[in-house]
Amino acid sequence: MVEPVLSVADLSVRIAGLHILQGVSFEVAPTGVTVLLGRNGVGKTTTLRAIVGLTPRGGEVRGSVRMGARSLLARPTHRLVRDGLGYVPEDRCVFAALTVAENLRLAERRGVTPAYDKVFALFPELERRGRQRAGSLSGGQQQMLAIGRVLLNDNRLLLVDEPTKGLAPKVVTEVAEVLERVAESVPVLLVEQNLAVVRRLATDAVVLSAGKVAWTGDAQELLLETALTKSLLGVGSAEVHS
Amino acid sequence: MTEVKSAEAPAPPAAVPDELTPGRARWHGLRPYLPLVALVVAAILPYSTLHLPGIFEGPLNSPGTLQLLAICLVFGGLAAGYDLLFGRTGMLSFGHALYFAAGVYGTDILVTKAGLPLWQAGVLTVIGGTTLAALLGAVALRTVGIAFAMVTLAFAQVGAILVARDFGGLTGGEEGLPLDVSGLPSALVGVTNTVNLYWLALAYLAIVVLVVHRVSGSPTGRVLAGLRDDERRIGVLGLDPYRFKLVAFTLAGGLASAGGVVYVLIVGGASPHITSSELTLSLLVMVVLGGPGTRWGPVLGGVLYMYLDHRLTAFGSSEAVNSLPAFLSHPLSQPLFVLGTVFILAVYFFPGGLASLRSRLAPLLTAIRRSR
Amino acid sequence: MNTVVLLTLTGLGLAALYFLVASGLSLVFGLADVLNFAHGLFLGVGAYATWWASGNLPGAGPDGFGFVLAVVFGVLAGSLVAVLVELVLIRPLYSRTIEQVLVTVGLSLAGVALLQATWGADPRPFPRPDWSRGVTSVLGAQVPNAGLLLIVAAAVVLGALLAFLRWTRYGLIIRAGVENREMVTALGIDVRKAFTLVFAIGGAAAALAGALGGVYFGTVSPGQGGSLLIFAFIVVVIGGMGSVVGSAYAAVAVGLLQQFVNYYGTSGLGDLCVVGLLAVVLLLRPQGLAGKVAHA
Amino acid sequence: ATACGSPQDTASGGGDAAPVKVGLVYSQSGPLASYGKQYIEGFKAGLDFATKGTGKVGDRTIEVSEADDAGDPAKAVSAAKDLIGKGTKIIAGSTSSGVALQVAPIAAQNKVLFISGPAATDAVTGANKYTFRSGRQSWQDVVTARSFIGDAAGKKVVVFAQDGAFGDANEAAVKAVIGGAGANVSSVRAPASATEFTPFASQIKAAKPDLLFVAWAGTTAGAMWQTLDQQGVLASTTVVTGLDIRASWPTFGAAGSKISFLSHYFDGASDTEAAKAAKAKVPGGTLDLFHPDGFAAAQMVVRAVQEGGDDVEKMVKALEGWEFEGVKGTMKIRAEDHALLQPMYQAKLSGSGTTFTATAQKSLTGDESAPPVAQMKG
Amino acid sequence: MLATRGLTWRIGEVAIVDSVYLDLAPGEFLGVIGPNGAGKTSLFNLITGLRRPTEGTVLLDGADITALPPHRRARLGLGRTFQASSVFGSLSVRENVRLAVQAHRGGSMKLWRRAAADREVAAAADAALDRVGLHHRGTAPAGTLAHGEKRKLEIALLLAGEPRVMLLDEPMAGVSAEDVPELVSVIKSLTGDSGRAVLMVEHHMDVILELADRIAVMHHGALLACDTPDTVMANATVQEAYLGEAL
Ligand SMILES: Nc1ncnc2c1ncn2[C@@H]1O[C@H](COP(=O)(O)OP(=O)(O)OP(=O)(O)O)[C@@H](O)[C@H]1O
Ligand SMILES: Nc1ncnc2c1ncn2[C@@H]1O[C@H](COP(=O)(O)OP(=O)(O)OP(=O)(O)O)[C@@H](O)[C@H]1O
Ligand SMILES: [Mg+2]
Ligand SMILES: [Mg+2]
Repeated sequence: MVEPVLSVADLSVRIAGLHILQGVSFEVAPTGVTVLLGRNGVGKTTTLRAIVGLTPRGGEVRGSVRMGARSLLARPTHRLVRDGLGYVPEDRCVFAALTVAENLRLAERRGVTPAYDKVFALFPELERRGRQRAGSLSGGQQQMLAIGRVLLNDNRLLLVDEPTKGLAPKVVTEVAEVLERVAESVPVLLVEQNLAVVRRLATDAVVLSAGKVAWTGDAQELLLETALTKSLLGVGSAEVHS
Repeated sequence: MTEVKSAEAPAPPAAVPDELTPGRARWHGLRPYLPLVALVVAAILPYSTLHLPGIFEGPLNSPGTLQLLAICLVFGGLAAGYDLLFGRTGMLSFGHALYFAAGVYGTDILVTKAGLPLWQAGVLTVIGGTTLAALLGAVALRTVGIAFAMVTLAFAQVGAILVARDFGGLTGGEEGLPLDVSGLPSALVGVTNTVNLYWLALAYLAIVVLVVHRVSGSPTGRVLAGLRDDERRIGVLGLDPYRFKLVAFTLAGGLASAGGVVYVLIVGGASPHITSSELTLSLLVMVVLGGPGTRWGPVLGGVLYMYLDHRLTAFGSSEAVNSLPAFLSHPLSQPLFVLGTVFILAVYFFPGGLASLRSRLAPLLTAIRRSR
Repeated sequence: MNTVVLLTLTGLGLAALYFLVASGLSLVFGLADVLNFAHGLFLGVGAYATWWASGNLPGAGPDGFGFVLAVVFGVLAGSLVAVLVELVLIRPLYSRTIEQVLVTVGLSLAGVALLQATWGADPRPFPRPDWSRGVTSVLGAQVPNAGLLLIVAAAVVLGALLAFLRWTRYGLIIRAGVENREMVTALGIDVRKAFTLVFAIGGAAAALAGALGGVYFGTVSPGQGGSLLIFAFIVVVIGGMGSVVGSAYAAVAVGLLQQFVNYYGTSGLGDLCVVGLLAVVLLLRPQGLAGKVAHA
Repeated sequence: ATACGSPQDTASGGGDAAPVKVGLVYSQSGPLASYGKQYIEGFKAGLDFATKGTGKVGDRTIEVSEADDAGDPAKAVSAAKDLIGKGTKIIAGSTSSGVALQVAPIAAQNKVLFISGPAATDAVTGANKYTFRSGRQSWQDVVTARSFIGDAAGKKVVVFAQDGAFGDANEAAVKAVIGGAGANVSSVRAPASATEFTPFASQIKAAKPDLLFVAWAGTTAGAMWQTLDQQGVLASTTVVTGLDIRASWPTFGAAGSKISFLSHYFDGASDTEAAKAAKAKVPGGTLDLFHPDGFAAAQMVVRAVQEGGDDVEKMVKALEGWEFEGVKGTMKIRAEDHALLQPMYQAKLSGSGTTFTATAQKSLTGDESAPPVAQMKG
Repeated sequence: MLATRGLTWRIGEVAIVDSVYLDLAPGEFLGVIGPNGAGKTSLFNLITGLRRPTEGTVLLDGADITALPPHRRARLGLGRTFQASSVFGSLSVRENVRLAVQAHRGGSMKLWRRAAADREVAAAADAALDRVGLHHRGTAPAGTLAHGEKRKLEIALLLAGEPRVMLLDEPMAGVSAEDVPELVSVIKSLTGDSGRAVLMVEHHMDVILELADRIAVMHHGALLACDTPDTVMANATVQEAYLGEAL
């Protein structure tokens, strides 16, 4: 087996007394998209935030998270990000009062040439709307901005949290295409509820349930096994594929 | 992160009120009597001629010492009353000095200018101070968090301006208003009677502690503790948070104005110092120094703060300080410098205040005990 | 007519002073969530450092370039102290907001006492250029030059702050940080540096207010910062915490209100009106005039 | 030393050769610390002068203990009670009026002698039988101010004063003294916390007074004068105010030379024996506003001990009506209300930058500047 | 029993809750599902009065309660739990429930009575604790409880108020798998008695399916569907909006 780009071992998170993650272990392959699945509220977002060090104050994180030889826990978020861990948060979190161009400019780093060509090639919209306030963008455009600003720098791993949430089907397809192209050069750890997107992108899958890892393996395999999907992801989603 | 900051009250560090958690079994029998014992000890203190050099100027029964102690006790009571707002209900008021000042000036004016007998003046003042707190509280409590702090600060500022304006020569402006003692009971007048003032202050402190204790152990106190933890929840349980906060605010205001009545007798007059926002800030300092939401913390904090405030002037001009090099002796001779520094250090090193010392020292004590 | 002009311009002068104090306070609150009671100390440091420099610093003096040099020195000293305060006292208490506020309370007590211990309680004459003592005739009104200087300085500071916030990278970080601090770190930016910077800017603006306040009052004394601070707080709260533009509007409102009421009403009424304005604004709009966004 | 005592004990005075305890309660820190400093320097010089360098009255040493009130009456009261409790029969000091007013009743209640210091409030005069003063009072300032306009009849006089008791007292005094002499007195008041004085300057200017009397104390004085100057008030009328301590002179700036000053004291205002002695003794060799107050206080203390020993009633008798040569010249303690009649001065300020000098224009004798007799209250 | 008529809440231009019509019959259990941010919690906030709607009304037993503050609604029998547990962390578990009982019985404004001495309140509180099986934790400060226990405590607080309409906001969130069945049975036991109506938001579909008589689906603030579980699960729009898009 190839060396994983990220390995999470026995990750445990408590927030305000809630034991949200109860010993989560999985690895992210150095190529392709690893998708993190699970029902609402199982702790997918919590996992990503723990990895980038954004557990809310008062939260307690245990276990180990390593990228190569390096341990990530206890290092400040901004260092992790500078070392090549890109993070696209769940609610996009674009800066509403700033323009699109300013949102992008914020992600630039000293001494690194920002890859505007790449980003504008992926999202021509962003170039056109450079002077618009990010708060007035549509949800899909905001999502593009949130992904775009992370892509300005080279990353060793991208963490993307529900990029298609609340987006119109057409936009979902666009975002999926973008992620597909991104994944050609960078490994991605993706949280996604939309199984169509998962089917299209995912190479590996990790399924969380009740704060623990319930299943890991090949994503396409998972999606083929209806019974498994049903038991892991809930009745509804399984029915969709029956 | 994106919500409006002003709506966020900087919640005081929560602590479990003693009354509402069961004490440890070992103490169960004794504990209720400890305050009583402390009260009795404090009451007979003036009969002792014990001399504590460096701590007090004279023996315990000397008027100077008793006067200092009386002031400390009043502020212990004030801090305990303020804690009803800050530590127990979670309201950060920056205008508590106003109700204290209302007590001081109210009594002074009624006695000195209107010639009322002391007991009438005192009763009227406490009623007036309580009403004032109720009225202003009714307005200020429409806001929460920092906005509430600022509105109360603003009201207190109005009080300060009115006192400084000296309308009709009532307040004496910046010169203050000495209390006319001719109508006062003779037991409260004169240096030899300082001990009576001490007992008065002790009685005030005892009453405040009793009131705060009873109220926090009462059904209302339970609601106040709930308000501190989660105000929204209280509303959803079917209780009107506004009403309860107003009750706490009014009660604290009333206690503060009663403190003012006692203070004016001890000091023998009113001066505009007590209307300043600095006084409220120092109340906050006292409570934090002592430990918010605990029964004895604020009292200790208040006593200690006032003690330092008075004694540091003597410390500043002492030989020990003067013999230091100038860059040390100059700042050290400023009481506020020392007080501010002590406070900053306290915030750093005793986050739970004096009241937390016991629990912080507990591991140390057990370690010592074990090693024997 | 010329009374109105005079009152307006001097009121604006006062507003300018309030704004200089409030702008830093507001930025610090917006980004770092610290209600900074020690802001008056920064002001005092700026004033005393300017005063000291013009007597002791080679090249500095009360006139012309020497004066500029003295003010620059004062501003630098103010921001240096602010940075030290942030690094030594505020940063270790990161995210413990109430403790941070308490520390600044302690600092405001100790700091003023320290100034007093060092330079005494009496007001000292402030070195200032001769022209600043004069007046300029505007539409028949004799407007003090020091007031005009304050207005110009406040306008420059407002412009500079807005330009800084809008055009520079750190301005961008601060604006973004006021909105969502966490997301800024998630873009690989050390937001703590921005905190320090905001303290530095706040300290510099306060120190400038101290230095120019010295010119305006003609004297410098340890308590000056404290008395301005109450009004600055009122301005910050009315303007909406974190908003520089909001502070500017609020400062103008407070300055003019005070000036006009003091002239047409009875003495002391001006201050009462300002307090009343605060209460009314907060009761109607608890978040202040301009919500919480670092406007650029 | 554990023992039981009565809670009402106070130490007693002590025998013949025992030292005489004198307590000085004044501002060593706080906003009036520099007034306090002059006072104590003056006191030490005065004690030296009055005891001829021995520090003793007869065979009894004067034992001075000092306490800091930081300008806060509450602290002053505590200190006074402490001193009285330790058997002190003479208390002096009180830099601020607030302190003086609250310590005076304590003195009366406990029958000790109280000699108020720089506090200028008129209310100390006649406060009670045990209270004296070693400095001047506001009224004497105002009487001195009147001397600037000659015949007051029909003149228009404006008082510009800060809100509060100090302003009230000055306004009342001007109305009585100058208004009583036939002038038409009106007033402009400003909050003591004001930082911008243009509205008030405009009001004053609009009133077109023949004489403007300014009663302003505090750190904003510099700004106030500058504004009056800029708005042309100083140029258009005679402006009178009290001359503050030396350190404040430069804060008048250019306005200084346009103001007519009434003065309680400044270096060079008098050339008495006491002034020479004081000058020789005071650190720096330059006298200032409140040195005479401390000096006089010491003279009064010595007199009281000489004549009264440990008997406060005798001390009071000895001081009432006593006339003595102080730093300012002939001073007299008026028996009826304990007002201290003393010379007052008219002065001019000249110079620029940080070096100013005051020169006396005229001096008024104690009788000329005497305040009206106050009713003794207690 | 409980009804909303065109309930709408806008922030600026965005409708967070968009013209919602709901009817809840006595004894009915209505599940509410919908993607994150659909406005479920906001809907609860509007119903309980923590937020004021921009348009529309809330009716309880046919009476318009839209203008009433939260505590008045609670007194009329409207109780709720919160998505993020909101118990009084510094009070003991028993005190938490006693506070709720006391709130329900009125007469809380007693300043001098010893709260602990009120037997009736204590008895009612203990009964509620028994019911959720938290009796043994009575003296623990609520802040120190494990999450599942907090959830139970929330329900005890709710029970103490004897509400006629209960709104449960994700009661299973953060509860570990082992604890779910127990909590489900507690909730189930609530609905059995006295014609009490329940409105419950939950992401655990199996729980919803086990408990709910009807399911309402929210999406972008609007009600997509409100019908029997089977019908809802078969609804194509619902599948797309919430359950996941078919390929
Ligand atoms: N700051 C917090 N305080 C309290 N509880 C929290 C906090 N953050 C998350 N939780 C709880 O932790 C659990 C897991 O949340 P998380 O957001 O990680 O879920 P998720 O798997 O991303 O769900 P979704 O599909 O809804 O995005 C939820 O029950 C949530 O309520
Ligand atoms: N006070 C507010 N200000 C601005 N936006 C808000 C506010 N309250 C809620 N929202 C927004 O309204 C939307 C609906 O939020 P709500 O909490 O009702 O969702 P929900 O359906 O309960 O989601 P979840 O399943 O994650 O709990 C979200 O996009 C949220 O960000
Ligand atoms: Mg998520
Ligand atoms: Mg919700």
